[in-house]
Amino acid sequence: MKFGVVVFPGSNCDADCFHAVQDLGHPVEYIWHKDLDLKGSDCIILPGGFSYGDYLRTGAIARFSPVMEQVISFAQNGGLVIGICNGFQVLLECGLLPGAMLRNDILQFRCQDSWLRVENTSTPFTNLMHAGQVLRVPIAHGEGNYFIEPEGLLQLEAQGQVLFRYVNQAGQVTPEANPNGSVGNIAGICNATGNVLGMMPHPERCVDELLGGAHGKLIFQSIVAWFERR
Amino acid sequence: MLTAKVLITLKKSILDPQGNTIKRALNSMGYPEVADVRQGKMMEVKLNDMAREKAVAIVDEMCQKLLANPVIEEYSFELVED
Amino acid sequence: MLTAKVLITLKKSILDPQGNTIKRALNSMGYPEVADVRQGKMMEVKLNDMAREKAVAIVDEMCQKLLANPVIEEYSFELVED
Amino acid sequence: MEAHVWREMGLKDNEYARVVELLGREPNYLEIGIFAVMWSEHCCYKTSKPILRLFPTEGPAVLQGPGENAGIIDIGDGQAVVFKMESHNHPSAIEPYQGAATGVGGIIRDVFTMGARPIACLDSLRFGAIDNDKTRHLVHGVVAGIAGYGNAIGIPTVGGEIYFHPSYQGNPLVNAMCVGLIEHTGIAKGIAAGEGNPVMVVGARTGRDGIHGATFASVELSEESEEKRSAVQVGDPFMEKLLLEACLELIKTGAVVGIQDMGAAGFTSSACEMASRGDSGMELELALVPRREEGMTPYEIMLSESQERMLVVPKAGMEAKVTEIFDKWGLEAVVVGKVTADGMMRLKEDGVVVAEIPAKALTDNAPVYHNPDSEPEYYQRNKNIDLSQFELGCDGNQALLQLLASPNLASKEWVYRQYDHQVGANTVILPGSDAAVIRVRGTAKGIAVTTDCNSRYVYLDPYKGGALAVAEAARNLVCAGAKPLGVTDCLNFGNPEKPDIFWQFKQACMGVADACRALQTPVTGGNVSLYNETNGVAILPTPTIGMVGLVEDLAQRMTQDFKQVGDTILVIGALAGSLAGSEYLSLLHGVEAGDLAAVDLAYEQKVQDFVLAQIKQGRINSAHDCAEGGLAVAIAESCFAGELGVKLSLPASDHVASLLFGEAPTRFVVSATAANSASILSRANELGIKAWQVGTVQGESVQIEVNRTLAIDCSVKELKQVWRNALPDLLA
Ligand SMILES: Nc1ncnc2c1ncn2[C@@H]1O[C@H](COP(=O)(O)OP(=O)(O)O)[C@@H](O)[C@H]1O
Ligand SMILES: [Mg+2]
Repeated sequence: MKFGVVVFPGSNCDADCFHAVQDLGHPVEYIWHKDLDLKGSDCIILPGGFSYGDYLRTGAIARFSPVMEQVISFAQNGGLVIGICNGFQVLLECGLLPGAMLRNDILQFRCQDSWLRVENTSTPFTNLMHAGQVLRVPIAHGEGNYFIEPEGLLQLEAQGQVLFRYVNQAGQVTPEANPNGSVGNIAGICNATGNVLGMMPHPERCVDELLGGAHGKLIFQSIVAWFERR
Repeated sequence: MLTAKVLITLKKSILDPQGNTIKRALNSMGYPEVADVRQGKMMEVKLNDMAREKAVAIVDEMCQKLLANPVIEEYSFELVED
Repeated sequence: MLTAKVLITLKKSILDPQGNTIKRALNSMGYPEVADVRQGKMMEVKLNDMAREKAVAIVDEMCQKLLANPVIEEYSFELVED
Repeated sequence: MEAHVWREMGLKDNEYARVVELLGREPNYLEIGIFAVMWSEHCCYKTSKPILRLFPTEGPAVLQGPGENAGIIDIGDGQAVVFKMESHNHPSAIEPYQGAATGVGGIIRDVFTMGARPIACLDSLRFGAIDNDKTRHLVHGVVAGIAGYGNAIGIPTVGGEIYFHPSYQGNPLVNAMCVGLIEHTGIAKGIAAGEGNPVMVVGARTGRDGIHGATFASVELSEESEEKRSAVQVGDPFMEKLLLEACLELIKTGAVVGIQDMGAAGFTSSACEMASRGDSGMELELALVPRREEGMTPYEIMLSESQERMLVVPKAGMEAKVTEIFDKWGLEAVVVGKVTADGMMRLKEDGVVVAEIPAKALTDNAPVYHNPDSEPEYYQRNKNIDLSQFELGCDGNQALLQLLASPNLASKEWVYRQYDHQVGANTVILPGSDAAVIRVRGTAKGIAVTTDCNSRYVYLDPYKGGALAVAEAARNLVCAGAKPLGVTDCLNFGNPEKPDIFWQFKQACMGVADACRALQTPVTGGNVSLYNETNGVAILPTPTIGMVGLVEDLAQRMTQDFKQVGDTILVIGALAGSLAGSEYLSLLHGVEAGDLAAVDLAYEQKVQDFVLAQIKQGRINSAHDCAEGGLAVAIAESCFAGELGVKLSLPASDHVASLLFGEAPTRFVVSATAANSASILSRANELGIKAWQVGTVQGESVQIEVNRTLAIDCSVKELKQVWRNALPDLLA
């Protein structure tokens, strides 16, 4: 299975994502934001960073990149897409995922470990995890305060679209465990058809014990497992 | 030349932590009169010569497409001649 | 209640990377008419009842002290009754 | 020309006379403006040059010493590290966010202009007393500015320092360091050579930003500086990210003869320095320079400090290649002139020559001053204070809690959690330990980095303080399992025209030089920031040391936290410290005085080598430099990460405060299994290194027994809470 990592001019986690999947032994290629084809990728990664300086709003300008038209139709046809951090913001801006991102309620950038509880294990991104499993994955963002109107939230919850929630180490959803003010401590969601994931934490930063943990691997391995079983 | 002054604000229903922080700062700086602060964005968009109606139409379009995010924001604008 | 609508813009001589990037984005999205974009901030400051003159004075003071950064920004405001 | 013209630009009358002599005629306004910035302290080091010659700058691993945009040190396998530190003090005092942000942007450009990919940034910060609104405003702005720039461009900010002292009240220090990685074959230089080669300006357009910034950095801050300042520079990290990628791509093509970023004094300094280094001249047509604003004069173009610009000299015929690469990244690249052979800087506007100056006149022929120095009156007085009177007045717990809550010793998490310290997915040791470590992908190696300076020490004894800063930096690297390799410095002092300040400067540099020589860490570059005074009062002398080291095998990396219950705790090098210049003395007794312990550099080197060897042999489970706050604080810090307690019993002492909180050079706190401890002790003994077994890792409290009574008995949880919450609470 082949991965494609989209590179916007201000992406800065593109290489990290590239290496994360390459180190797991999968073919991967960069896709420049001006490219018009996805180079036969089976899963598209929209990496973190500041796609266009994140001026105006995070991800707002990136969604108009030429490559995004391809990504949108790929996703609409069931292709696997994962947006991490800035990639999540781009997915929100282009409407592949519902809701919007606000500035962290603490009004500061936060780079630290976060604990995530896995809320739904029957998706392409989480199938190797067990329900309620707690993962340690770092965050690094200034605008990760996920917002959605109450009706939208009900729907997300009802359809199992909330995949990850910020929790404490013991797995409890608490206000202290919420690093940015996200509604419902939401850290990651998928679309209604389950093939598009957006998450603020950075799994690509924890795929190696040398970097202090390897829980991030589970996401990439789940994707591969799902794809191969399909 | 026409300039569109675009104001973009968070919807009323959405919490504005930045505005709250400014309000608290002002209160503690000796301005107890400040009851509320909301922060938004202002953009001055200079347009090459064109008819006013056309300008209204395209600025509105730009706001919807790019400048504001309808999920969380509202916008308004006025056109001024300079 | 009085609300001060404060507009804060970068001084003309100061680089506005945000505005430049938005301009380029609009141009490449098919709006070649956009000649320039400058981004600023807008703040709505709600004040408890007070005389208009007093409000003008304290809003001006708040702008100078906190809301605007005189090194790089300029401000203007108007008071509206709601 | 009237005298007030050059005087307002910061030139002295004798310097003006020298300009006339060098030119053989009177300069015009533009020319004198160019001389004024190029001969400012910031650009030409006219007062510091004779002193900087003291530094050792050579060594087997040095690939590039001082003189280029950044220094380079070999790390084997055809790879090298490129690093440099620079100050952005005065801009940050005026506009903290943008001042700090553009400081970061500038130092990053210095590194990628050499062809290196930046892999880490550090920031060394000094502010006034923390219980002051202005200080808090500056801290918030500066930290946000560093975060805003570094996070967006995607270079992890992995370390630094932050200290508070009233002397920095009106003049905070913002020193930024950047470290990059390069292949030996890919090194680019800032030279202009080859007659007829084109000169291109790439990146952002030129506006009226920060005109005379270099001069501004070379005068004391006063009410007037508010006036002198033209527009403040605003950074655009997104633009710089594009510039970085484009420049690295360009350098890889081999089409580049020379490349240099435009920093202080913008066009003027990059053009002159490149020409001078290449023994060439340069002819520029200013009308071709892309600008942001209309009606800019040649003077404004030459002196603008607009950010995110570079000057490139490609090989003739490669212009199109340069344009193509920059175009891909959405950037402008424009030919604005050519390299000439006559050694002249010739500037034209629409074909008319508007300035003509021999390039060397601006660089090599800049004035050099040998300022008088004299020992300040405070020096002997402070030394001769009897410190034995400052015994613990309260119980030990109280003192320890107070120290851990001091903003100088408290956890710096409030700062570094605002920095993306993990982007790049190579940060193996995160901020919070003695030194951060970045993995070199594709190898087993890691680069360890730190910045250090205890300016209170330097104030009390500049020579010893300078040496101590170097020794501490090296110890911090050793604690991460790294061999120290080289130094960059940022020398922040007051007005060098005052003899006591110049004495501080000279003495401190002598200390730095001797320590660098002894520890075999040559100085490969740095920056001098003088005139750090407000209303005539100088900052504490602050020669910040940035040091890089190599972890040969990341499997042998080390951190400061105790790892397991039952481990033995050893103190290596020295046991008791002295209260001279200590945080304890300042915080609990309000006294900053004393005769600092001298660093025995040979012993320091021996102890560092020993500890590093023990780490590499896998005998040690944690290693921590025992610095500010002394032994008790170092022990407590090692307890925090794993929330493990300790029980220590220290040898008898007739001065408990010195034993617990005294500070000393050459001191490590390490932990090891009981078996390994025994062999460490015996090996130390053989080598003539002092070492003590002081206790074990156990329980949930820090318990320290002195003279058969528990001087400290406090739960780790409580200590940690105080230590962690101090900065957030103080800065809220
Ligand atoms: N301004 C800063 N930016 C980033 N990291 C910082 C900063 N200040 C301190 N740190 C980090 O916090 C830790 C403790 O700093 P410090 O007390 O200066 O350590 P040490 O005494 O070992 O030199 C180090 O890891 C350091 O890099
Ligand atoms: Mg230190």
